[in-house]
Amino acid sequence: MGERNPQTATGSNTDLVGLYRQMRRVRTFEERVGELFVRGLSAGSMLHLSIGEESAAVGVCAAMKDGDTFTTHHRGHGIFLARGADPDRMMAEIGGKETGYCRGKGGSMHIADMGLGHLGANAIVGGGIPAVVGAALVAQQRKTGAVSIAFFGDGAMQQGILYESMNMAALWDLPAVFVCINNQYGMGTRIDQATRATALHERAVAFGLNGETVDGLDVVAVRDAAERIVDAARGGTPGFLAIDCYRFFGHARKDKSPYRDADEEEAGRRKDPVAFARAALVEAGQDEAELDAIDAAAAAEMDATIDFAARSEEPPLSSMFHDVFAVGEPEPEPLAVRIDRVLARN
Amino acid sequence: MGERNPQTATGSNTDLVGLYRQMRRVRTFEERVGELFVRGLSAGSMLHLSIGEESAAVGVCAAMKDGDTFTTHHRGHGIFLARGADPDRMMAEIGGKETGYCRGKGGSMHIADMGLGHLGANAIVGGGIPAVVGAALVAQQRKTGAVSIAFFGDGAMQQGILYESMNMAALWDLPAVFVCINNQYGMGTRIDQATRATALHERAVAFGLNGETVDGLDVVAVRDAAERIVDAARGGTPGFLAIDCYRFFGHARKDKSPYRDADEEEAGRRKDPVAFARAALVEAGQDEAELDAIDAAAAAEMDATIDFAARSEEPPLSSMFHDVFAVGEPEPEPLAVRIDRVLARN
Amino acid sequence: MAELTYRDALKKALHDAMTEDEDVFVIGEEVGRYGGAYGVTKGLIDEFGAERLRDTPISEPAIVGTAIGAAMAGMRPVAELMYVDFIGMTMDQLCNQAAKIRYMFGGQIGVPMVLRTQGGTGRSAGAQHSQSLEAWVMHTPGLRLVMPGTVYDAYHLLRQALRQPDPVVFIEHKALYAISEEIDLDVPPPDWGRAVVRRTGSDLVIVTYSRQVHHALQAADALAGQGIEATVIDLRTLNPLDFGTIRDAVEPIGRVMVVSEGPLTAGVAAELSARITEECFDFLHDPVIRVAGEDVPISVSTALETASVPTPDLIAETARKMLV
Amino acid sequence: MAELTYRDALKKALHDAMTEDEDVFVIGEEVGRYGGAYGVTKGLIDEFGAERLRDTPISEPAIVGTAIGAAMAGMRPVAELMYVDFIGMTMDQLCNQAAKIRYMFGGQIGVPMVLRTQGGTGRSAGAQHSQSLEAWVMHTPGLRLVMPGTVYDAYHLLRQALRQPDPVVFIEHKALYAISEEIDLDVPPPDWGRAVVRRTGSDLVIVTYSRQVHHALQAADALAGQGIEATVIDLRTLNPLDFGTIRDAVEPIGRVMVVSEGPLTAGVAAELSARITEECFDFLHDPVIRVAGEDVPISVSTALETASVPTPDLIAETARKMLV
Ligand SMILES: Cc1ncc(C[n+]2csc(CCOP(=O)(O)OP(=O)(O)O)c2C)c(N)n1
Ligand SMILES: Cc1ncc(C[n+]2csc(CCOP(=O)(O)OP(=O)(O)O)c2C)c(N)n1
Ligand SMILES: [Mg+2]
Ligand SMILES: [Mg+2]
Repeated sequence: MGERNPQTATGSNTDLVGLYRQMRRVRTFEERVGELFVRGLSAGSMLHLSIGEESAAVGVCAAMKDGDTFTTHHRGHGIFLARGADPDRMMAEIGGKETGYCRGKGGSMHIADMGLGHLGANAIVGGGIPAVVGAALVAQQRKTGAVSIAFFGDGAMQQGILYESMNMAALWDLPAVFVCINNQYGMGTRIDQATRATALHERAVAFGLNGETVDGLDVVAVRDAAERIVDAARGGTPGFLAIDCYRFFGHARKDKSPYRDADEEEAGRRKDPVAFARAALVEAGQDEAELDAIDAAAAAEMDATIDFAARSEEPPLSSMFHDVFAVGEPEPEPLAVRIDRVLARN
Repeated sequence: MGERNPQTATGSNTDLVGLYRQMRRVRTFEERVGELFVRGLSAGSMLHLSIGEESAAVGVCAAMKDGDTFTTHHRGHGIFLARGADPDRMMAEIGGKETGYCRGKGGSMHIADMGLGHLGANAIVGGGIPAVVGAALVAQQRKTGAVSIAFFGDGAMQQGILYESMNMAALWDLPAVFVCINNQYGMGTRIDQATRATALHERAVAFGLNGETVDGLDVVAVRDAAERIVDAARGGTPGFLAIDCYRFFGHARKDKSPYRDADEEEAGRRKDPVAFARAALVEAGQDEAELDAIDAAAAAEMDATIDFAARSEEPPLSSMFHDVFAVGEPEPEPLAVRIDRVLARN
Repeated sequence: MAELTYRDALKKALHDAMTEDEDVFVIGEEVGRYGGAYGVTKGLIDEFGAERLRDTPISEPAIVGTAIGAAMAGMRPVAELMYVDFIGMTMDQLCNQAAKIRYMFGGQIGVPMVLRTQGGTGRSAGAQHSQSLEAWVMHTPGLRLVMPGTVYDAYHLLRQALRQPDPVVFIEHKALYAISEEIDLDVPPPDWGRAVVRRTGSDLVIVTYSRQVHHALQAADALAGQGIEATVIDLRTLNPLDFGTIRDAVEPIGRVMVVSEGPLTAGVAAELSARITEECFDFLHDPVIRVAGEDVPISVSTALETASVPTPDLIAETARKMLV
Repeated sequence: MAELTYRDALKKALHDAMTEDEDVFVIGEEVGRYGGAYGVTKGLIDEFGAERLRDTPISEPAIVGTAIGAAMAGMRPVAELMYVDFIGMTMDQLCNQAAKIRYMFGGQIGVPMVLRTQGGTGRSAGAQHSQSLEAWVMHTPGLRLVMPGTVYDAYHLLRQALRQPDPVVFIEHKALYAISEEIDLDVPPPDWGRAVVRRTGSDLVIVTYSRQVHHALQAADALAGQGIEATVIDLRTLNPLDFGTIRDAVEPIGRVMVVSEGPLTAGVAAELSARITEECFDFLHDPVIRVAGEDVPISVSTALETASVPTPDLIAETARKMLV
């Protein structure tokens, strides 16, 4: 296995500065996604921002290594970015453009990249979870030393497939990890309106997994917990990690969260892992100018993604018939062609 | 609400003699089901006998009251019988006969009777579980005081829908009970080959339910545990009860259980709740002749079921088109009629 | 007469049914406080309370299963699936349980529930949020299937669905929620299960349902400008299927196009084509032409999404070719 | 030449594929120690071990999901669903995930898995264990669909399925496991996706697959005794669908019956009927006749069960009527 954090071309992430940089990049990217939407450049409004959840993405990815695989839920931009994604190609995908990770077919909720082990974001709550059992099975059989991690939200804690998957992982001692990013809400439903069992990790423990809950305010704590859980999984003890945080904004771009009150929201937004890391760094004597430079670099990097997405082309109509089946297989006959054939009686 | 045990036309079941009588009836019925199969009178071979599990059926039903509802898994003959079923109509149904509970359409795995609150046996492992959430919801909203109980096997503990259902029951404080009859096997898979988490009730506790496990050897212990769990559910705290027992015979009629060894099977069959109850009664000074009379009555009663089933008619072919939709709705057009119409061009 | 949107007509139908019958209740994700992902139930919780607009955890299989149990126990649940795309998780409960309970149990009891959901393209929602899966339902004995295309029908078909003794799958179209009509809801609706002829023309018959009714009517208008007159039939319910109305229209004309947003192969259009051919064979000048979704998943790219399903242009263009 | 059962041919296909390719493994309920509910994998665990015959908990959605992940990670899982009736629990994983992954992700990766299962009537197994649900699969873009009717095909189609780059749903028929044939497996099979003409006759064409091939051939024999000669086409795979073979048979004859065990409405027979009509319209003397399952659930009563799906008698009787 390689070192942790293959994504840190721009510097080590194992120190807090690195973690801060990654969180800032995620935050800034998501802000730009909002802009893309406002400018009418996104493909639709089904954009789910992970603002407030940066420590989960960055902290867990800091515990991953080359060759590890993962799946995410619909709110997965931050995770993929923390894992090393090219933000240009991400933004292009969100815009439904040909230059995107999935050539504009997948969009925000279906980004994937096999090169980085991203087995796919998923628009079905819980839908991506069992795939990590399969990937972990392969890692175990081939003794690659890799783990496979499923990222999902607190809403998915109420999907049965999670328990089926965790049970299999425990039964087979798989290098699999289940990470629940508990931003307290599934759309308009607060976690305590979805379940009586809000100590989420206890459910995993009852299925025989290693389980912990960590406060997402402090990215270092998240990373440390993730290292414990991920390392144990690599050793054959699958695990579960719940990360407590807060969904700063609405469920998707059009949701203004009228179902929660302003006080709660304000309190929630004070649990800001990016601000917390910055304050901790300053406290520890970090030069603020350096942090400002990190912020500025992130802003510049992410500004460019919008230009990239805007400049990119829509996928050609012919691509509609590609990739239903593998390259080399006959493509579906376009309807118009078929109708002409039928009417021409041949 | 009525008294417990509306089914005890033949005597109180709350004493051990009554419990013994019911268990003997179940045991004898299942033996006759085996005979029905051997005599070629059953509809197919998908017959799942509950021999060895009588205390679960009888003990839990002893905690139920008039108006309560329940669903069962595919191994549900004993439960329904303990709840008051007419064994003749059961046997006829198992034979696919018109006089059966479901007019021969359902068979062993789909017996139901609305009069006794039996919302249906199910051939889908876990398939009948969520219906009790709905029935409990209605009981709660209408304040009927009824509980609804899902009976299922240890195999269903690995079906996600159980957790979704338990979570809802806990969230809404429903009068619902989940009863797992742990006969140690799901077909050829021993429970510890299906999960690492063999303390089954802990999973329910992790979802916020009342949870217990009880040894099924002693029907009195089962009844007492069931009363605790069922009474609490009636009061708004849903519960889960696992009953440990042993599947004495194969999974279905053709399975000889080659996957388990003779020693284990012998030891398992020594955990016989019927024999245990009888021994306890004798120990307590019960007249054995009276017990023999109970056994003889059960034998006579159940012998008659075979005659009844054998004498009964197959359902008429026309019934194939009944009950797809409600009475009064047009029935599906039989294919042969349709084809004639098409060929006649009208 | 009132101007009403499809969304509000659905809401009013729920409202009126819940007012008339206290056994009717709604259960699903975000149906209460949030008011439904597409706003259909917005505000109802204020009037009827959280028990009758029951918000659930994200547990689709158990939502449908709960509705089944509640229906068997005597109430009339309206279970909501936020997207028909999630029906895959519930096909066991829907097709092995709800659809078969009356039959398996020898007619003892039915499952009078409505499964409300919405499908179709139109919001760049991608492959898992844009499907038209009605064919799976239509293929399952024991299920009714309703697909309203108009505001008036949204109201009345939902009211009628809520009076059925059997399980009804009621599929709205996400692109229709905002359409509005001047309608008089007091005009009595057609009988349950009847199709409606939306437009009469003597050159060809277009048989369709849900949003494609609008596409077909748009196409018919365009065609009229070119001297081609189409009859457009809105099926309204796919089960029951009103074949009589189709036959009456088809026999005198003999040229038929069936239009469905679902994928072509083994879809609703196939059933309609087969059935029409069987029953009207001698009247057909040409084979029934299927205009349906391409046999591909739906892309998030708006360009690809739009081109993946029948458009008014494709319908009109196909009609012109049929009449050459 | 060897006498082999359908069951053993399937086992041999798995055996040979697992021997050749160590990435092939079987995962499902009771596939290992028990040897499969219908005995198809019996004994394989002794040769290949418990990792390659992986017994699972009863968790159908996660079984399919696990196979997807394993396929994406580079192996070739054969996931087994004990009965196709359980596919309802897995339709999300199968149709929203496996079927769409290549497309949604822009062609980056495929899901080369095989979902083996069995369906159909014949064992008084009741409404939830006797269905023919292939239409749901056929309607889903991105899935291959294989339904072998013969021993030789059971072997070769499974071998071919295990070489496909895309997900394959492979549906056996429970009533066929015990049939046996003298076959030479070394005779090279038809190309992937090709139908086979099982019998040639000039009076009508019967297009079918899976167990109904046998019913059709039995019927054809009976008809031959009465001077009616039928061509019988065994489709073998429903996706790909070999329409060329159908067309070649249909055009010269012009009388077609399609036979499918699944329920009539919106089923495979509808697709075949629609397609044949579209492409061979001018050659048809009569509408394509569908002989399919009744639109009812399957009863446990043997009498009702048998009458719910096409029998050789019904096929022969229908053919006679077609030729009056
Ligand atoms: C199976 C399924 N059910 C419902 C939805 C609609 N939906 C999308 S996101 C969401 C909330 C998910 O909450 P959570 O898992 O906490 O993730 P978060 O959005 O908070 O990141 C819902 C209900 C869906 N996409 N898939
Ligand atoms: C969803 C589903 N999966 C698999 C099966 C096949 N099957 C029938 S019974 C059974 C074992 C069930 O075990 P358990 O729940 O312990 O019940 P038991 O048979 O021991 O009473 C299996 C796998 C099924 N009927 N339904
Ligand atoms: Mg959340
Ligand atoms: Mg068991």
